[in-house]
Amino acid sequence: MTTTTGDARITVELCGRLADPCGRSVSIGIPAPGLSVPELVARLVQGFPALLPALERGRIRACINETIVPDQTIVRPGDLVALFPPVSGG
Amino acid sequence: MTTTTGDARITVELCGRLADPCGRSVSIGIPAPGLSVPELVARLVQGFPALLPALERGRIRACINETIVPDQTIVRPGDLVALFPPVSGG
Amino acid sequence: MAVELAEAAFDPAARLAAFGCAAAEEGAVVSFTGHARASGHEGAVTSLVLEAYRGVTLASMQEIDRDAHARFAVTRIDMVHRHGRIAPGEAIVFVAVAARHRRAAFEAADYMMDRLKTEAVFWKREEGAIDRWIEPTERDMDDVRRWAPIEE
Amino acid sequence: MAVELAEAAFDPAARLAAFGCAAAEEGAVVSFTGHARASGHEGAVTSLVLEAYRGVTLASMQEIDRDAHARFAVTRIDMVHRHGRIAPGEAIVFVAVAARHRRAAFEAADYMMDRLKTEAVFWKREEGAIDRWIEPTERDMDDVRRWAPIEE
Repeated sequence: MTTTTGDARITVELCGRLADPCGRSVSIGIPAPGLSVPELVARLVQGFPALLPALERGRIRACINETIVPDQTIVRPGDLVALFPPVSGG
Repeated sequence: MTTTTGDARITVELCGRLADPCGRSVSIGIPAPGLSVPELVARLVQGFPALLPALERGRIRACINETIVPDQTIVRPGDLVALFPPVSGG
Repeated sequence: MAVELAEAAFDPAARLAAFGCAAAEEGAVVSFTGHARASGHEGAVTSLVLEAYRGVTLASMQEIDRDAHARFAVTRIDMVHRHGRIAPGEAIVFVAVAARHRRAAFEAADYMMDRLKTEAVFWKREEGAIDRWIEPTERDMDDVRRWAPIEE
Repeated sequence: MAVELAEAAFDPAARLAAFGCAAAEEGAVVSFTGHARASGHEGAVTSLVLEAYRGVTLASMQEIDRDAHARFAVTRIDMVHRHGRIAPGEAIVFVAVAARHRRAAFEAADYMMDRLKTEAVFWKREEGAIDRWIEPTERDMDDVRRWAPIEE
């Protein structure tokens, strides 16, 4: 299913509407030193072009190891990674 | 108990703290054509000087026949009259 | 729903349960309960006494209910206010408001409480360490002035 | 009190009953209940699905609770939010706030709901005539902007 390669594979959980095109998680390869959040998103779109419209709409935030992080944060192999579209409770 | 006279007697109900000096109602005489609310209050003070401090403090409103009325309203013999100090529910 | 003047104690939670919500259209329910406190400005309070006046007290509550319906996009209102002697901890007043959207429900409940505090026909006395009559505070008057009259 | 993420349905009135009030100091209790509606923007809704994410959802609720305590003179807060599948009419979220004075209780409940709508980590989908994801509206964003950050 994946079309990208790298030194390590990580699973990216796709929350809310981001799960609509490709399911609740996808696996991609990333370089061992890691990637910034925008770089991860770009690599995800490269591997899963169906995700592009969903990732382009609204502010997408990354959650690494159960903490919402700034975009400049580096995602490393072994991290628990999720992408959050805009949230809404209540 | 009353010190004023008139053509007719009415009972004035005294609500809230107004009942502290003289009880929950007093009876006074008023002229048959009636009196405005300030005139009624003045006559009440004349008959019951102990009411003066309570009537001087805060905005006192009259209620005639179960309706709160403007001060210029005429109180007539036979009316059901009450005086209200400032109200507070809740 | 009811606008009720009650002498007996009532249970706010039972009142909220009875109020419920209409699944078709009511997304928001706000409730406010005012309880008698065991400590007032002047020390311990053993009871709060609320005096009402004939039909005028209930009519003043009904007017506040009507005005809230006119002013806010709410679907239902429940309002109950006690009179007589109230023990510390007991509920004095309860309002519940249902609306399609939460802002209308919050605002209507807030508005009704501001008006009940300053315009509902009750006189309130704390009995305890010191007996004293309670009148609206400056803060209460400021609160109710937030609601400018609506244009007719 | 609790900050709780619940999968099972809960009863807002029972929650309010358990919340109670401390007679010594709590004069005001405000509750808000958000119910799933049977009609959305696009017609009939058969269920609302709320997705949560691991420990992050509960942590986001706890942060809102902490901030409300820091910001308002409130004594206790109860907050419960469901995830999973919710039928029309069922409660999605309930907050209760106790305070000495009513304004703090109203404001804290209002504040928490504005933040829950825009910042709590949930994703919400209406299922029915049309399935659609619900994101915060412009109105929700305006509402939460009313609460300027407090200075540290």
